[in-house]
Amino acid sequence: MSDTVQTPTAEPGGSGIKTLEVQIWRGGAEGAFETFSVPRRDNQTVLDVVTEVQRHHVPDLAYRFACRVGVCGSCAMTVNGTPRWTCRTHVGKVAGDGKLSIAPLRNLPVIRDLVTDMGEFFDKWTKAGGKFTGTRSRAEPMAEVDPTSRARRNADAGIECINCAVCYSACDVVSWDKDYLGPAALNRAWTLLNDSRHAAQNETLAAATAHGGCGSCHTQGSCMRACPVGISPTRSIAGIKRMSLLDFLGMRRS
Amino acid sequence: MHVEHHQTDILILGTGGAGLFAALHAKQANPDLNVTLAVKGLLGKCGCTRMVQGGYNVALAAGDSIERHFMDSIEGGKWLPRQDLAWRLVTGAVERIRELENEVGCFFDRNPDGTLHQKAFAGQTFDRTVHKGDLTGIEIINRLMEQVLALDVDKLEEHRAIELVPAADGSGLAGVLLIDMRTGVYRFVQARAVLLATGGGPTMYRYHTPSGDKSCDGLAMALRLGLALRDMEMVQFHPTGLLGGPDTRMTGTVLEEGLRGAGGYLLNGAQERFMANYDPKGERATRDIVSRAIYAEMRAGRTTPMGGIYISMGHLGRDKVAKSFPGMVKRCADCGFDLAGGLVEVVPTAHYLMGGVEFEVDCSTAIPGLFAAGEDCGGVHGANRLGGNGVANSTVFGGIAGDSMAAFIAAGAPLRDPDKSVIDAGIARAERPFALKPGDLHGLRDRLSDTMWDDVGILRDATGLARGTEKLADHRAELAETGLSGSSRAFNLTWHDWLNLDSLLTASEVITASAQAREDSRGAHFREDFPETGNLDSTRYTRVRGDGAGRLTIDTVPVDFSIVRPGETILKDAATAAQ
Amino acid sequence: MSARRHRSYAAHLGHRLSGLALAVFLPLHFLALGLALEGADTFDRFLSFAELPLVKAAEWGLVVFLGLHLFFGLRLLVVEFLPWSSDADDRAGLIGWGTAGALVLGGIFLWGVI
Amino acid sequence: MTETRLFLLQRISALVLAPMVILHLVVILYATRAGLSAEAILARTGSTPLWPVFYALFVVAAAVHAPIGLRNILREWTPLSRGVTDWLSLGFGVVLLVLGLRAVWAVSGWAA
Ligand SMILES: Cc1cc2nc3c(=O)[nH]c(=O)nc-3n(C[C@H](O)[C@H](O)[C@H](O)COP(=O)(O)OP(=O)(O)OC[C@H]3O[C@@H](n4cnc5c(N)ncnc54)[C@H](O)[C@@H]3O)c2cc1C
Ligand code: HEM
Ligand code: SF4
Ligand code: F3S
Ligand code: FES
Repeated sequence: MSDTVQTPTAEPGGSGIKTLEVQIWRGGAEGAFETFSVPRRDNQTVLDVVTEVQRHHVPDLAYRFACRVGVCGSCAMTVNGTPRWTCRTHVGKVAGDGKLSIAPLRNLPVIRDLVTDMGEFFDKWTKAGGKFTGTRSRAEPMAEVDPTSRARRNADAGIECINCAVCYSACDVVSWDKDYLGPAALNRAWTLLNDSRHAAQNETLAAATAHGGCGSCHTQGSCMRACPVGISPTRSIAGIKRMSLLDFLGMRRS
Repeated sequence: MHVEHHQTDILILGTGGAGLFAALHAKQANPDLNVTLAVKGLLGKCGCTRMVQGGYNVALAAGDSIERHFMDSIEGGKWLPRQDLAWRLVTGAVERIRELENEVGCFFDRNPDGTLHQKAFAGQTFDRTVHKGDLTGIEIINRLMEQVLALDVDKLEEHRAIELVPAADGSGLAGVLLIDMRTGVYRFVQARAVLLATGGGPTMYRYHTPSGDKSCDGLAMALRLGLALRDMEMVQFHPTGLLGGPDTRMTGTVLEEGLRGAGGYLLNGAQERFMANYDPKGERATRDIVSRAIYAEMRAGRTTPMGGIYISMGHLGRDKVAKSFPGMVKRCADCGFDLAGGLVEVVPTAHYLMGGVEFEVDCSTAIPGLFAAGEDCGGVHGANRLGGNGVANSTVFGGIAGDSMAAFIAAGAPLRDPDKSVIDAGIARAERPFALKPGDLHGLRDRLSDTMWDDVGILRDATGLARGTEKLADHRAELAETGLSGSSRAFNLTWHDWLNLDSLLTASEVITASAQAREDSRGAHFREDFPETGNLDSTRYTRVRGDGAGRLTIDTVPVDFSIVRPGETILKDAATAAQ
Repeated sequence: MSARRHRSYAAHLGHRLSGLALAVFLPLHFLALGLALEGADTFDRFLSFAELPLVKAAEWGLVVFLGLHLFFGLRLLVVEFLPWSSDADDRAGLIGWGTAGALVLGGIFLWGVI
Repeated sequence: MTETRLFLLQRISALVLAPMVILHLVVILYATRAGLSAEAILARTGSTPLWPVFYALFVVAAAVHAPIGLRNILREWTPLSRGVTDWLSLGFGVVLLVLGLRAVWAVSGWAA
């Protein structure tokens, strides 16, 4: 059992493998894998492999990407069974044996081939209370916030989420319970609960603890291990749980 | 061909900083307006605003002033910016950054005393760049996206605009023709006001930084509609893009400028430092100088195995580098490169288009009903964009566009009947490749990017530009003969590659024509046959129009120094300005 | 799916299955104890039933399950309500200790029986 | 808010259960070790009112704790509707409570 998925491999292509055997999902929810042979290169990400297949094998292969550097969260797919961002997953890290299987993300409806419909993921983001409400206007100066305060550090820890839905795809509760808001949405709620400028604290806490909220998370911990940018939704959700307990006991600081 | 029809009050093309801000402001002005957002990718998850690393320029701190920010922008732009636009940018940035913090919810980094931290960015006389770590764009776009998702707006995601459709009676814009990329269905959206916010993006160069969805579609559509594009020769190159070889999409992506600032070395293929031969500031010289120096080394053949140069950080101490630049180190490591201790191959990379559609301070254009904002627009930055002025530009003018469109509709803007022939022509253009024999589309794309890199790139001259023009004509002819295999239109990325190439070719032609017209060197544009900057007092900008049949007409227009003249300053404390 | 291949996920399953086993067992256990109402005789008969090897084995399993559920549950309470030392620290280390603890309980039980 | 209440109730009942389970484990391990007879067990538990109170509390906590957990499992692992899972878990809780209290009553020896 390995808890680490993030250690980069220093050697990219030293394995001497010349071609990759690549299985790619074709079709919608009903579909099948198709196998392709793709040249192995030193500098090659999983997204490059998919691109190669589109350019040289199946021109109408559907996949999604935008930034190609790990900031837009558009390119996530299931790679050899694990959800990952593909633009920053070096082939050497996942296909030591020269075999790759690439499928769409789990837990989201498949549009076609490698593309999923992320609509529900963002609906849940909103549903979890993930929207800032301020008290000041654009005519006023900005709030002073102590950068070393515990709340600010909590918010910082979760804020750089790229909404790639890798965690959403890694979590079994999401597959078991369609109402579960999922790790990313709750992580965002947690950053707001730690944002001293956010006025709708009670609303966000209520949304994040309601049906499908933090109580549905069973601390499976797959999300925090899969998150490509090193965010720990598990920790954030635990934070909401703790806050809901304090709130229940009338001990929450506001 | 079947076309589905939609109607809306406001149609916004693109969901970068400009598009999202416009939606927000339009809805704030009048919550009853029907606002539709159409975007080539997913809402907020494409485009370059999300990719902003450095941050957002705004004069906030004591000691800084909007006048100073303005002078920096004008001088950085080599006196080419339209001054009323630049002034609107620097004044608007102050309000917009507060709006982003106080209303939208961006949580920018703080000083120990709780105030906003502002860092240094090259080419500025004051540390005024607001940021969130080194991933400022994620914070800005995610927060904007949340606000917009919570609004009652219509979303047309994975919809590609292919034609701006004028009214049949010529009175203005009627709407936009789009392709629903998921199904391949054509969709005409009729709107009282349309915002062009598709973000330009010089992705026709062999090495480029922008998001893969950007392919100058907006500029090509605007040109076909008859609008003028200005300053198109001004293509900004970032000196250090990652070089991973031709077959990886990582190639061209930015390695941040701070690496040089922190003391990183640039080494040529022989592993020798060379920057001192070009500029006394060495590696710390400005973007354009470093880019030109690297290009010169490359052209002289002193290159690395993959044809670039090296960046080396190891002498600063592996641990220190890993600690100061964790994001960059991890990004390189993910792709198999050791930035902290080893040598990483880099190359200058096309980053930003200063040029674009001519527009007014209120974001209106020459066509009633069509508004424009963000990187699609020209005139704000002149010959060079300061790092940190790009996202300020898209958010400031995006918001203004939202206000203007709401006001435009409140004043009684009609729904206009579309010119059907333009819709038909748009569909015919898009359908064309399906009727042709499959060809070497990706080879063609490589040829285009080589042409632009070699002949219309960092160092230009009349011979190269003439050669570039000829090759572009060949590429154009080749595209017109290159078809697609199969007939599936649903999520067919190869079809969209074809359409991307079509737009990129158009923009390339405009860039080349503009570069030929500018016979001096300034900012991002460098002519080896005219290495000097011309007389600033008689500065003119280039302006290109299409005739509708693929021919371009170009003229140059004197810059109106409406606020300050070359050699003068509006800084009260001119002594500090002189540094 | 290999996103599941880590200790915390295994602990989740272990905790759930042990909880389920306890939930099935507990009513039966109460039922049996309730037999005492009918007098010490029946209760003794129950206790001698409880001496059967198969029943002993089942009881052993339940002790281990109770131990597992206890220790894994305590870990969850620590994870959920006590501060974290780092983003990656979901106290996966406690899982091994908890398993060992449950096995020790099982050992003591066996030792008593044999 | 009910979801939060149930969630917290389960955690709080778990906190109550934990020390009791530990004590209970000590008792049964000790009992098996000593090979106690029914008489002895009954004598012991009946000897002081502390034991029945202890076990009654145990039963109540378990009857709160286990059904909430069961409800989650039914929801996530069976296709049953939410209404059905709610009633099933509630029913389970009641059965557990009744049987448990009955057992405590029986073992306490007060019934005799
Ligand atoms: C790597 C990188 C780093 C940068 N760093 C900085 C920085 O530190 N500071 C700074 O000030 N600026 C920076 N910039 C520049 C800045 O990102 C841009 O100036 C600005 O964000 C452009 O905003 P926009 O809204 O005009 O366009 P974008 O944010 O690029 O959005 C364009 C939108 O239009 C959509 N679109 C394109 N074509 C179509 C079509 N045909 N139909 C429908 N939709 C379409 C796209 O999908 C996208 O949603 C950086 C740029 C890059 C690439
Ligand atoms: C020893 C003290 C106990 C502790 C510390 C404890 C702790 C916990 C905790 C924290 C949970 C929540 C797990 C989650 O939602 O992820 C839980 C679930 C559960 N508990 Fe307990 N528990 C204890 C005793 C019991 C007992 C005696 C029973 C049986 C009667 C039981 C049955 C269950 C069940 C069925 C679940 C649901 C499991 C799941 O949802 O995965 N528990 N327990
Ligand atoms: S928390 Fe991590 S894995 Fe989940 S959406 Fe955000 S970035 Fe992706
Ligand atoms: S994987 Fe799922 S169960 Fe919780 S800890 Fe993460 S959200
Ligand atoms: S393409 Fe943007 S994260 Fe991979």
